[in-house]
Amino acid sequence: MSLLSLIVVTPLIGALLILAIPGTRTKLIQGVALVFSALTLLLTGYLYAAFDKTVVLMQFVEKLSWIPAFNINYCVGVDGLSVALVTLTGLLTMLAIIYSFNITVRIKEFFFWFLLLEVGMLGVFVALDFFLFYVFWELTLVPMYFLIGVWGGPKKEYAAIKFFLFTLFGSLLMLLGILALYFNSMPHTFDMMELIKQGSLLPRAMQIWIFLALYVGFAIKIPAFPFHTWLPLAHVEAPTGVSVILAGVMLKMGTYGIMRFSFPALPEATKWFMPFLIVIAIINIVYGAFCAMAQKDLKKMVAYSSVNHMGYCMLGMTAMSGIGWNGAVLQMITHGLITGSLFFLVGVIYDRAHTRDIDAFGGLAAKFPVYAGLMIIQVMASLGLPGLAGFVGEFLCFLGAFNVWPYYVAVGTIGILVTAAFFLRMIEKVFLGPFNEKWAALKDIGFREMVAIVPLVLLTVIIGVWPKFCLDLIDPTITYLVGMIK
Amino acid sequence: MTETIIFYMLTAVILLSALGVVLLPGLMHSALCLGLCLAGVAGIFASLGSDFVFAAQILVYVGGIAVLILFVVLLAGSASDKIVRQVNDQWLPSLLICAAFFWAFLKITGYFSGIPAAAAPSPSVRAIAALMLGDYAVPFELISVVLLASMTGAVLFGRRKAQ
Amino acid sequence: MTLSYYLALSGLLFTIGLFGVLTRRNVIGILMSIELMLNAANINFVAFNRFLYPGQYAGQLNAIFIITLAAAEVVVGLALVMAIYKNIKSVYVEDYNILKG
Amino acid sequence: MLEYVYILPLLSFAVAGLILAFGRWLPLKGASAGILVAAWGFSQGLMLFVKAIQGTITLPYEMSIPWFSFGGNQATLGVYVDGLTIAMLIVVTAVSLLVQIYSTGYMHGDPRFKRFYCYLSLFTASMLGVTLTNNMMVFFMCWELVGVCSYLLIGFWFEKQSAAYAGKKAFITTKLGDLGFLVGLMVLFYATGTFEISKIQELAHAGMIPAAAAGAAGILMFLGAAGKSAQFPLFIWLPDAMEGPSPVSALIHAATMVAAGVYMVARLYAVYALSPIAMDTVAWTGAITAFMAASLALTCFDLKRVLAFSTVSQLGYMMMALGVGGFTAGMFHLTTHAYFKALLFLAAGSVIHAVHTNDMREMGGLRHKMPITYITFLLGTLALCGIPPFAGYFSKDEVLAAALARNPVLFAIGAMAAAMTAFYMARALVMTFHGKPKDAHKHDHAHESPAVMTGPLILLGAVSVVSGFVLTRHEMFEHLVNFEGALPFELHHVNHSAVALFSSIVAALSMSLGVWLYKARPDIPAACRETFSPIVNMLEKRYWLDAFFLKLVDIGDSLSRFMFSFDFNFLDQIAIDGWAWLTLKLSKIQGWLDDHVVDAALNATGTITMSAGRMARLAQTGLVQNYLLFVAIAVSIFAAIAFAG
Repeated sequence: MSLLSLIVVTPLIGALLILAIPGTRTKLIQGVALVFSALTLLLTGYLYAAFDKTVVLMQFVEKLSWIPAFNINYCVGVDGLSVALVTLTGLLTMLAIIYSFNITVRIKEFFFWFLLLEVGMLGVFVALDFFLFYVFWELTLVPMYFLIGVWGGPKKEYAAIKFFLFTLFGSLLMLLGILALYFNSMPHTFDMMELIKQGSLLPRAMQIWIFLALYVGFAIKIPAFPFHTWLPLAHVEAPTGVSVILAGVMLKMGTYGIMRFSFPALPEATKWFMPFLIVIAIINIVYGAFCAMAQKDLKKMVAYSSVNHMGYCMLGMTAMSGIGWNGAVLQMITHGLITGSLFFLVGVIYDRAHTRDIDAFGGLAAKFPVYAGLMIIQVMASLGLPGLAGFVGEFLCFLGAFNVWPYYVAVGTIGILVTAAFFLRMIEKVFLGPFNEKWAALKDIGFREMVAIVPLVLLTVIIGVWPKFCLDLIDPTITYLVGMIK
Repeated sequence: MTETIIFYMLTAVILLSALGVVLLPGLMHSALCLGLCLAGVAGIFASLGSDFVFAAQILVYVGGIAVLILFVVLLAGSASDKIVRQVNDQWLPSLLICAAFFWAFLKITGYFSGIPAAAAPSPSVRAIAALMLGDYAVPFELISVVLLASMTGAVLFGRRKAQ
Repeated sequence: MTLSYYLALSGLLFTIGLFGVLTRRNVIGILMSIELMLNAANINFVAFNRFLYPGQYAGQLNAIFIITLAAAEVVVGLALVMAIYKNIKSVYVEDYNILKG
Repeated sequence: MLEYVYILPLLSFAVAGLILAFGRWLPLKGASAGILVAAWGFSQGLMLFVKAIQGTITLPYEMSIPWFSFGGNQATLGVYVDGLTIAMLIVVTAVSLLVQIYSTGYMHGDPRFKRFYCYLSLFTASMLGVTLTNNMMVFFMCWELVGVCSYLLIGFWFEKQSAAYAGKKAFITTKLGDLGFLVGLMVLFYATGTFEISKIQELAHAGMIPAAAAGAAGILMFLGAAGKSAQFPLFIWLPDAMEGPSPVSALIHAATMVAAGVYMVARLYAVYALSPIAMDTVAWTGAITAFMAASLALTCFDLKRVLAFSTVSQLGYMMMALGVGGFTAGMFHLTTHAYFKALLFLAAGSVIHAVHTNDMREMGGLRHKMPITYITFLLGTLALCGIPPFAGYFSKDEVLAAALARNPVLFAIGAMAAAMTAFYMARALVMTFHGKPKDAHKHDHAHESPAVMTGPLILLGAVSVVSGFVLTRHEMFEHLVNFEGALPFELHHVNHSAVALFSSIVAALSMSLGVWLYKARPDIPAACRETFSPIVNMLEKRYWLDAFFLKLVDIGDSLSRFMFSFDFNFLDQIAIDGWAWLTLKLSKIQGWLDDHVVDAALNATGTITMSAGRMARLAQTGLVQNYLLFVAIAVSIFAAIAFAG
C-alpha cells in the first residue's frame, strides 16, 4: 500500500475503531481519535518531507483497477498543489480534534464522523481519478451534515440541511460535467491526467458547458458569490472544531478543484470565463468585506471574512500567471491557518461567555492578555499585515492579477481597507476600552485551547517571515500548470 | 400353519388395540391399548425371527415408552376426557385421506405378493452387534448423542423455573 | 406366509396411526398415534429384511435405531407437552393456536 | 562593519521577542535590553556616518539573500546602504535610544512597562527594516509593521476609549493611503520587473521606465506616504495619535515613522524625478499641508496637539522640498526636525508627567518649577522656528530656498507657514512656562523630572543647537545623501543668504509678536477668537476633514448594512430559500396528485392484495392437525399422480 493510500486509510481505521468502542469510554474514544489523527499528521508530514520539490509531475502515484467495466480506477497521487493541502488537512484535523475534546454529547459519533470527514477531505486532495474524486467529494458531505446538524447551535438543523442541499446541488452538476467529460473521451476514462490531455481537444461550446457545470460545483464550496449564503449560517451554527475544518479545508476543495482540473483541462472555456471570474472575485472581496462589517456576531464576521479571503484566492487565479497562482495556493493555505485559528479563538470566548455579540464585551485585553495577544496576531494576519502569513498570499494574488486586470484590482483593494476596518473595530470593541465587569469571572485561555491554537499562530508567523518553505513546494508545480494552459 | 395362526392372532391384537389407541375416549385406556399394541408388534418381530429387535421392542417400547406415556397421562389427564369429544372436526376428510393412503399401500403391497420366506431365521444378536460396532459405528454413536441431547432437553423442559 | 401379509399389516397400522394423528384432540393421543406409525415402519423394515435379504441384518439394525429415536422423540415430546401444559393448562391441540393467521 | 549592518533590525526583532518572553527577569523589566541594542545600533550608525564622510567605505553597498521565488521571480531579503540610509539610520537609532532611556522614567510604574519596551523594540526593528531594506516589498512589509506598532502604542493605554479609538483611526487612515502604495508598488513592479531598489534606480536613471508609469507609480505610492507622513488630506490621524504616551509621540509621531513617507519618496526619488506631475503633486500637497497644519496649531490648546500639528506642517515642508527638487534640503530638514521635534515632545512629556494634563490653559509659570525642561523646550522652539544659529534655521532655509528656485508661490506659502510656526510655538511656550500659574493645585505638585528624563532632553537640546551648523560645514550632509549624485537634474542655486535673512527675520518677528501678545496682552488673542469666530470654528473643526472622513465611514457603514441586508434578506432568504419554498410548494402539488391519482391506482392494487391475503389467511388456522391434513392431502395427490403416471 502506498503512502497516500495509507494516509487516507489511517483515519478510516481510527473511525472504525471508535465504532467498536462502547460509547461510555469517552477518554478512550478521544484518545483513539487523537492518536489516529496524529498518526495521519505524521504521515502527511512524512509525505511533505519525502516529496521531491523539483519534480512537477505527480508523485507517489498508485493505480489499482476498481470497476474495470467503466474503466474506473483507484488512482491517487500528489503534486506540489495537493501536497500542501494534504498536510494542512492533517494538521487542522488533529488540532480540531484536540479542541473538540470539550464536546460532551454523543462523543463516539462525533469523533467517528470527524475522522470519516478527514478521510473524505484527504481523498479529495489525492484522488487522480475523477470518479474517485467525486466519491470522496460526496463522502465529506455526509459527516459534515451530521456534525453541523447534531452538535451545532440553535438553528443547526436549518443550517445543516441548507449546507447539504446547496452542496449536493453543486456536486450533482459537477457529476454531470464529469460524465460529459467521460463520454467525450476516447477510450472512456475518468483518469484526470488523461482527461486534461483530451479536454482541450473538445469543441469550445462543449468546453464552456462542462466548465460551467464543474464551476457551479466548485463555486458553491469556495463559496463564490452568489452561492455563498450557506457559509455564514453553517459556520455560525457548527461547533468550533467543525467550523475550523469547514473554513480551513473544505472551502479549499473548491479552489483546488478549479486549479487542479477546470483550468488545465478546459483552456478555451477558461479564457472565456476569465472576465466573469474576475468580477466574481472582486464581488467576493468587496462585498464579503462589507457584509462582514455589518456583523454583530463575532463568528459570522469571521465567516464573511472567509468569503472575502476566498475572493483573494480567486483573484490570484484570474491572473493566469505563476505569480497569481502561487498567491492563490498560498492564500488557500494561509487562509486555512489564519481563519482556522480565528474560529478556534472565537470558540474560546464563546465557550466562556456563551455569547458572541461584539458589543457585549469590552476591555478584555487587560484581563486576558494571552488570549488578546493571540487574537490580535491572527486578526492582523487576516487583514494582511506583512510579516504574517496572510500578506504574502494576498500580495501575490493582487500582484499577479494586476498585470491582467489593473482596474479591477484597484477596486479590489477597497476590500483590504474594509477588512482592516471591521477587524480593528472588532478589536476595539471586544478587547480595548474600559473593562466590562460582567466578564470578571472568566478565565484566560486554557491549556487544551493553547495546544490547538498556538501551532497555527506559530505557522502564521513562520510562513509570513519565511514563505519559502511553502512556496518552494508550490512554485514548480504552478509554473508547470500555468505553462500547460498557455 | 401355526405360523399363520399366530400371525392372524397377533394382527388382530395389533389392529384392535391400535384402533383402541386412536378411538378410545379415555386417555388411560388408550395408553394401555398402546402397550398392548406394541407388545403385539413385538410378537410380530419374534415371528419374523428377529430376536434382538423383539427384545428391544419389549424393553424400550413396552417397558419404557408406554410406561412413560402412562405416567404423563396420569399427570396431565383429567376426568373430563371421557365426557368431552376426543375426535376433532376434520375426522371425515381425514378418514377419506386415510382410505386413500391405505388404498395406495395395498397397491404397493401387491408388488411384493408371493415372496416366501427364504430360510429359517437364525439368531441375529451377534451379527447385529458386529454391524453396530463395525459398519454402523458412526450412526450408532450419533444415536447416543441424540439420546443424550433429548435427555438433557427433557430435563430442561421438565424442570421448574428457577426461582 | 408371504411378505405382502406383513406389508398389509404395517399399512393398516400406519393408516390407523395417521388417522389418529389427524383427528385426536388430545396431544398425548397424537404422540401415541405417532408411535403406531413408527411401529408400522419397523414392521416393514424387519419384514423386508426377513424376506428379501435373509442373512443380512441392516433392516433389523434400522429398526433398532428407529426404536431408539422413537424413545428420544417421546421423551422430548412429552417434556414439551408438560411444559406447554404448565402454561396453557390444556392438552387439546386446538388450544395451541398462537400461530393462527 | 557594513557587512554586519543587517544584524541591526534582526537584533531588534530578537530583543522584542526576548523582552516579551523573559522581560520579567531582565534588569529594568527588559528595558535594559532594548536600550543596549539601541545604543549599539546608534554607535554603528555613527561609525558608518563618520566613515562615509571620510570616504573610507564604498557606497552604495548592497547585500541580499534569496527569500522566496514566485512564478519565475525572485524576492530577496537584504540591505541597501547609501548616504540616505545612513542619515536615516542615525536618526532612527539616536531617537530610539534617547526615547528608550527617557521612557524608563516616564513609564515608571506602568503595569504594562515590559510590553511597552517590547513594542518599542519591535518598532525600532521595523523602522530599521524600512531604512535598510534593498527591496520595495520588504519595505512595504516593514512599513506596515511600523504602522501596527504605531497602532499598538497609540492604544497603549487602551482602557481609555479615546486611545483605543485613536489607534484604530491611525491604522485605518494610514491603511487607506497604503492601498495607493500597494497599487503603486504593483505598477512599479510591472514597469521595472523587480522590487529591488538598486535596480529600480538604475532603470530610472537610464530612463527605462515610461514617464506615465513612473508618474502613476509615484502618485499612487505618494498616497501611502501621505498616510504615513500625515499629509493632506490624511493627516487627521496624527493629532488624535497624541493619546499615546509622550515618548511614543516623540519617537513615532515626530521623528521616525512619520518621516518614513518622506524617506520613501527620497528613496524612489529617481522614479519621481521622471515625472513632473508626480513631483508637482508631492510639492503642492506638501505646501498645502504645511500651511493648513500650521494654521490649525494656532487655535489649539492641547500642548501635544500643537506639537502634532507642527509636525504635520514640518512634514509638509519636507515633502514640498522633495517636490521642488530640494532633495538634500528635504532630507536635511528631516534629520534636524527629528531631533528638535523629539526634544519638544519629550519636554512636553516631561511637563505632562509633572502636571498630569495636556491642556495649556491649565499650565503656566512652570519655568521656575522645571528649569531644565523649560530651557530644553526653549531650545527646541527656537530650532523649530528657524532662529539662527539653531538647527532649524539651516534646514528650513534650504527648503525655502529650494521652493523659491522652483516656484515663488510655493515659497510664499512656505514663508507664511514659517511665520505661523514661529507664532504658535511662541504661544505654546508662553502659555506653558511663562505667566502666572492658572491651576494652582497642579502647579504646586509640579516638579522637575528625574535625570533619566532630563538627560535625553539635554542631549537632544545640544544636538538641536549644533546639528544644523555642524552638518552644513563643508556641505557635509549634502555629500552624504547625495553620494552618487542621486539627483537626475541639478537645482539652480538661488541666493541662500537672502532667503536665510528673510526667513529668520519673519520668524523672529512673528515669534516676538507671539510672545508679546500672550505675555503682555492675553486679551487681544481672546478678542481675536471672538471676532474671527467663523475662522476659529473652522480651525477647531480642522477644516471639517474629520467630519468628511467620518461621513465616509458612515457611508461605508450604511453600505455594509445595505449589503448585508441584501445578502440576508434578498440573496439568502428570497433567492436561495425561495427556491426551497418553491420546491416545497411544487412538492405539495405533486403530493396532492400523488394522493389522488397515482396513489389511488396504487391503493387499488393494495386493496386487492389485501383481500387476497385475508382469504389466504383463512388457511392459517394455527391447528397442527389441520396443517398435517393438508400435507397428507398433498402427499396423496402426489401419490395419485405417481401411480397414474
